[in-house]
Amino acid sequence: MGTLKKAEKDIHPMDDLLRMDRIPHIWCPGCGIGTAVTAFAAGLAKAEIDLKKTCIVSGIGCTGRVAGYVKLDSFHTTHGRGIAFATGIQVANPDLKVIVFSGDGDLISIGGNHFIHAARRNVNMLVICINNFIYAMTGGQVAPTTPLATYATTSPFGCVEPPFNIPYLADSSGAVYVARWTALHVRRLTNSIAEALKKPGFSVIEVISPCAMYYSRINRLGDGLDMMKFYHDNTEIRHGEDTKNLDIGFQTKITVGKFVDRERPTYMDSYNKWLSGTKKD
Amino acid sequence: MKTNSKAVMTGTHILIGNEACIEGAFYAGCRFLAAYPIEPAIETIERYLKRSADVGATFIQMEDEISALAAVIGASWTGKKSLTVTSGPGFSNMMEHLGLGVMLETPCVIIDVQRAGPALGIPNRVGQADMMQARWGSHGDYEVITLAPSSPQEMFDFTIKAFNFSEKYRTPVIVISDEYVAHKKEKVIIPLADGIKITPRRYFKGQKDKYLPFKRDKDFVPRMVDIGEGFKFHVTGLTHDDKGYPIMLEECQEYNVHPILWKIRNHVDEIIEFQETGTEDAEIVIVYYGATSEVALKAIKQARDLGIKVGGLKLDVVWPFPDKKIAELAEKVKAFVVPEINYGQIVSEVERCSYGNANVVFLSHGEKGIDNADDLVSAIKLALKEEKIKKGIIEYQNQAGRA
Amino acid sequence: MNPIITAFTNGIKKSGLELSKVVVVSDIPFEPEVIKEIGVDFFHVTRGRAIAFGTGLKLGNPDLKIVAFIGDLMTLGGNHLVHSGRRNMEMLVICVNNFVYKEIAGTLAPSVSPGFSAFSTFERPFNAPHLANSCGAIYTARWTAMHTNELANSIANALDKRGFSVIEVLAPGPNFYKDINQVNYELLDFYYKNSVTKNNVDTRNVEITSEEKIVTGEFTDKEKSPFIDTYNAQLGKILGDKFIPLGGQSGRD
Amino acid sequence: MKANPRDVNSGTYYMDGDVAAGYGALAAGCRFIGGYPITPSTEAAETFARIAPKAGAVFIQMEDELGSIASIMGASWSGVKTMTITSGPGYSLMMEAIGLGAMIEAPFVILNIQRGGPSTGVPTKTGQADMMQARWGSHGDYEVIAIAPDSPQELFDYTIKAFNLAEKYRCPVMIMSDECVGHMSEKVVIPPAEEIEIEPRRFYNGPKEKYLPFKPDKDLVPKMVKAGDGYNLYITGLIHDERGYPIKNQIEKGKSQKLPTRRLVDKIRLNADKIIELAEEGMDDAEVVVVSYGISYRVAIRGIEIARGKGIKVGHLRLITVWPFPDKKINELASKVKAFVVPEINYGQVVFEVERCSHGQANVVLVPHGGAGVHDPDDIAEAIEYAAKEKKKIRKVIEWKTRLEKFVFEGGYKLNK
Amino acid sequence: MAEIRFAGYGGQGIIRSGIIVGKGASIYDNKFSTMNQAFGPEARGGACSSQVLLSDTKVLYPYVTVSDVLVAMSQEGYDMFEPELNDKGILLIDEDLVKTKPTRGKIRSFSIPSTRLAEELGNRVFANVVMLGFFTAVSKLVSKEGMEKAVADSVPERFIEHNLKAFQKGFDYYK
Repeated sequence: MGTLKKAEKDIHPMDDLLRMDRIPHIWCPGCGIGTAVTAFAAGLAKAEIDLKKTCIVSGIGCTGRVAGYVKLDSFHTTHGRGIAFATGIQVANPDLKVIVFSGDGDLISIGGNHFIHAARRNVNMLVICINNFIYAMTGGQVAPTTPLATYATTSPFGCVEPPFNIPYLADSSGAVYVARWTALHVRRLTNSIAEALKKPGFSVIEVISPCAMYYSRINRLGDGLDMMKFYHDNTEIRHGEDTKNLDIGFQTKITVGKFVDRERPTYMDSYNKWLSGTKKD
Repeated sequence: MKTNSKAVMTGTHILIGNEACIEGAFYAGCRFLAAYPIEPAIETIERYLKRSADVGATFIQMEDEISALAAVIGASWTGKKSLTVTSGPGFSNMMEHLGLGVMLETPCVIIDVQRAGPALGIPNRVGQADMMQARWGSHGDYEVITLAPSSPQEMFDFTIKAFNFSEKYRTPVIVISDEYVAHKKEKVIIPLADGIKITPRRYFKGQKDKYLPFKRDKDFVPRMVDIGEGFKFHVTGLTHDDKGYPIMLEECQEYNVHPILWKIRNHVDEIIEFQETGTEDAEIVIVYYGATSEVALKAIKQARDLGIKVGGLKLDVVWPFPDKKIAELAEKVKAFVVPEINYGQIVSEVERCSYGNANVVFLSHGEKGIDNADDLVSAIKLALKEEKIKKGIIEYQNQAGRA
Repeated sequence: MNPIITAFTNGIKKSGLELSKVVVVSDIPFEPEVIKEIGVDFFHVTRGRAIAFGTGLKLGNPDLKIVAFIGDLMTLGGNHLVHSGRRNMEMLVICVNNFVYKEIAGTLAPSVSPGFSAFSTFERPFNAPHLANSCGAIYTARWTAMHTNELANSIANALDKRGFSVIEVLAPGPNFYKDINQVNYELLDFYYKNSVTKNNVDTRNVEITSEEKIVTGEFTDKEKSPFIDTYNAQLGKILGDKFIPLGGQSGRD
Repeated sequence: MKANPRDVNSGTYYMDGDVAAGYGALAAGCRFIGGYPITPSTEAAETFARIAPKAGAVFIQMEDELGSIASIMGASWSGVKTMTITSGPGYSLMMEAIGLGAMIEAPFVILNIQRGGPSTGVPTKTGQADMMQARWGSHGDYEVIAIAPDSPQELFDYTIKAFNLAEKYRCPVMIMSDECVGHMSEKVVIPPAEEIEIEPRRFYNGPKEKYLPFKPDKDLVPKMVKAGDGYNLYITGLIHDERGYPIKNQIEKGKSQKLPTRRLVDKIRLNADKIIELAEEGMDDAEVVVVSYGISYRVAIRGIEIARGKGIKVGHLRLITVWPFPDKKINELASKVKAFVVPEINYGQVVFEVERCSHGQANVVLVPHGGAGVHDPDDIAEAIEYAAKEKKKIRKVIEWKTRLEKFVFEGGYKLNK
Repeated sequence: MAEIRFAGYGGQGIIRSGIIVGKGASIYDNKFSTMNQAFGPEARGGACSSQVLLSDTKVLYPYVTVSDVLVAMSQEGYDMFEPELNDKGILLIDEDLVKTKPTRGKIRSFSIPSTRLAEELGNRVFANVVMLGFFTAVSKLVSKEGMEKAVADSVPERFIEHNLKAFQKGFDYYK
């Protein structure tokens, strides 16, 4: 590490935003997380926000390692508690913009409670949720996003639980900005991230991403490239679609786009309003 | 460090323990509380909220205790001194993040107002059965500092001490109170704002790109910075090097974890505090802390009146345990008597440190009301009668006896 | 007796279920005398874990009918609620919502404060029926505790269904550390008078706000294969004869 | 009672410890596992998920560890044998519910495949630093049983034993294994069902109206019924009487009020002799005794061989059950030997118990290891040698400075080379 | 007592090789064996190793300290584990993938183009089984019959024949 040649280093446009001294990263060939991180870095640059006042929090899992590669004040915390940790940061210092970058198992399974509560409170943060339909770090267990009848190591005879529709869950708990893209839609994802970064309140961007090592292998879906091809052929952009129609089945069509963009007072807005109310008496 | 004058209510007040503890926190500079309400710690939150607007302190009621401590650790990295309050069941839920606080070396304070347990126990009844949990409750190796106040005044003082320790050693510190102390209403004297020394955060002052979040000073404590200052640091709960980057090797595990223990173990003498009462000539020493302090003092007086030479050792700091002090006393005295409102926790530590030099008599106190010294005096008499050193703890049983 | 428990007793009677097969799991304490009178098995577990505990009971013995009472909104147990909804775990959740109206900077707004006197939180409460609906509950309803008959009917209807059902009951007073019997009747009456029943409306529109009346009614009523059926069908398909289905008498001890 | 042949996949296998534990659970009659994936314990869950449906058992992956453990307690009261599977961080999350399990006396087993800690630590490598947590991790007073197997075969055998103990004493039983054992592959012989002894649940058979859920038998353990059998149960995590009814909050001054929680600790403490299982070797003329458990036991054997090669008389005591702790045995040995040497993959946990029980009669030497690997047997051998020579009685745990420590802090070890 | 190390990169079947040797020895040859492997993200794609200890009595200490046999199927694996090889040990390499340093002591070194031979058989995934055949013939630590049974037991039924052919090819390569 640290042996990256100077020439390469000079040409890399994300140098300021990524921790080059940690490259190579741990992600497998064909994984979509790296792409999402690149889009995130580009989105950060595009949003033109104060990077000093921006920090990133991750939980545990493959995507949980993202915080370690992004050159911001970055925190790699416990499993599922990224949002709770970020809530503390945001409320203690409202000037900061916090990004929680983690996986589906982390944010929606063990962290599900923090997810819905932070959305309800409308805490000012951007949640980027990489959804690869499986627990990859631990070796391919069934996740709350695994489609019905899909194989995983802890559902060796097919998954028997319907998956979460993450945008719908975010929407109904109160998120102000909800979008979904795949690892293929790099440019749109970048724009979406840039847009959401400027949006006060709880924003959620779901990124459908291939896991070539486990999800694809267990279900015989080919490699990362095959998955990308699948996304190419089977995604449909429908902005503003009602979030309840966004279910994903096994290899079914995936609707992507920006679904929710609304205004609601953030947690700190309500807090300050309340505080000014109590001060009067 | 100067404290906001509104935060410090200099003067003499009549407060319950829970309120005094919040006053202590404000005095120490605490400006962030994340908690989930639980009996018998509710009054802390109420007090905090009542005063927060004046003090300029933030409160958030989180969805559970797991997230409460996570938020506190996050908030601490923004530069705010942070606090959470809870009781037994909530304390259990915090165990995973106690480990995270240790690993990220984040200063924060946890107030645990103990109640009768296990499980839901009896929410409004006093207990002292989380003592060992405070030391051993999270997975993996770590050391914590735990203070056990015995009065509202001590709730105030020890909370300040806790914040000072947490900043000095960059570690979570636990104030382990109990329902009795937390609800006791007593006189609390709050000194002038600069009357008690407040330990400031140990900030890194060098060049931005030179900052290493886990590079240790000579006393094994690393320096901190705040989020949002442009240091672009990384911290992780994984085993890491000075930079905070994970390295999954046994060498790094040794490099990372052993000093986390050293920073406490090597400063034991600076941390440990206790109060002795009449131990100079004592044949029997009562070892006590928290809620049992009053009754222990009462028993010492009663026993002295009967002509028995009894002394007392009150543990202000319970963890790290005063091994040396106990070992020293063990060589002089005949026996220790340990009253606890549990079925034997700190007493086993006393047994360990007495090295077979003194008997250890345990009294599971509280079943008869914690202000009644009769049992304790009987236990002292029992300890006095025992001529030989017994193997193991001698348990004094009152009439109620075993179930 | 507490109106919720009255409604619950009547609901079970109406549903015609065998009482011994009904198991109540709760994170709110109930007076033992009350439960004994109803005649069901009762478990009082740690805060927030009633639904997870019920999941185990159900999968341990699929013949049981599980009713989970969750108090203090669903703060600690929110995760179990959404996930059980997703699984369509067969149980009825009665969510005792003890929200209160609080004055925030001069305006009256509903808040999630669990009724502590000294501080008023300002956070917006969940639109519980909508959240439950969106994560897959097959039956959702909301009543105030004063809607005794409607609530009883609702409970009977929900108990008839196979799948995850959620009934939100607005009842100021009880929370996890207070007994469910402690109810503020004045507030209860206020809720009742300020409510309007609209059955089958879209759950999106039933949020409790300060501007509009509280919407009560039965909102969701759909059919979906419950967890155990999905499990048996899927594993039966893959494993054939080798599979011993859940709930079948052959396989269980 | 013998195991049900349907549950026992008899045969000779080459499998790792996690997998063996999965087979062991089924053979013991486990019908429900609620789990959540965590390295390095997942293989046990995966195994059970694969083999369970053919035996009428079920695996469910819950949303988190809090849910996992709550669900298995529910299943336990619905009448089936249950287990959950986890590792360090997940184990920490289960702490509150372990207290509930002790309180409502639900028999269940927790398999903890320990890893390097604290916090996230080193997920893929070993540790033994949850030992004290197993005993003290939840708030309030309770007692548990903890077993430390040392090989895949033992993970099979002792998983069955854990279930038996859980049913017998109606308390949480922990299998405190570690990543080394969990991920080590060895020959595992699964015997025929008729050779596997399993403990049936202690069901109540008397008249329904006379049933009291927490009325103990002579051995202080009450009998159980199933939820849904018409007993009108009232089970609470609050402190309760024999009927299960919560005890009123207020302390009545001057009036003696027994708390029934005393029985929760007594039922283990007073039955400790029946529960504790130890293995000893070379104890007759030993000057030094090595006390070890789990993977450290196997590593210590190598260290002992080296020390014996130098003519030192070393005995070896293996704690198969770590909790309840064998106070009497250690005390007895302490009066005979010069010192104890305790190698464990942590910076001192069980060693303090050894120190406590030795009552100053013998020195206690800790050979620590921070995790992510096992001891260098030479360290253990040197510590034994030192312990045999040391004449002074030293009033503290002597922490042996290992090669690893010297290498890292004095030997110029560089991170990120 | 023999300590064996397999080293290569993820996807080469390094861990499976360890399991097959362990199984062959302990189940079919009635010896004792313990197999350990590297876990974690590093096992996917990156460097990867497994270790097997064979003994006539119960294996106590479960890790390789000084290996008697090193099977290296990648340069990185060779570089990392060559130093732990016994002076009198056996070194087996895939000659197309590993360049060796001058041998030290009395190390006996043997090479085989296992990946190339596997490709000739139709798929490079058999490379580890070719190597196992070679290993069996060279080291004689496990019987050929035992190894064949272990190979057959460790692969999906429809691939047994292919694997046994690959095993034989590796076995015959050593003359």
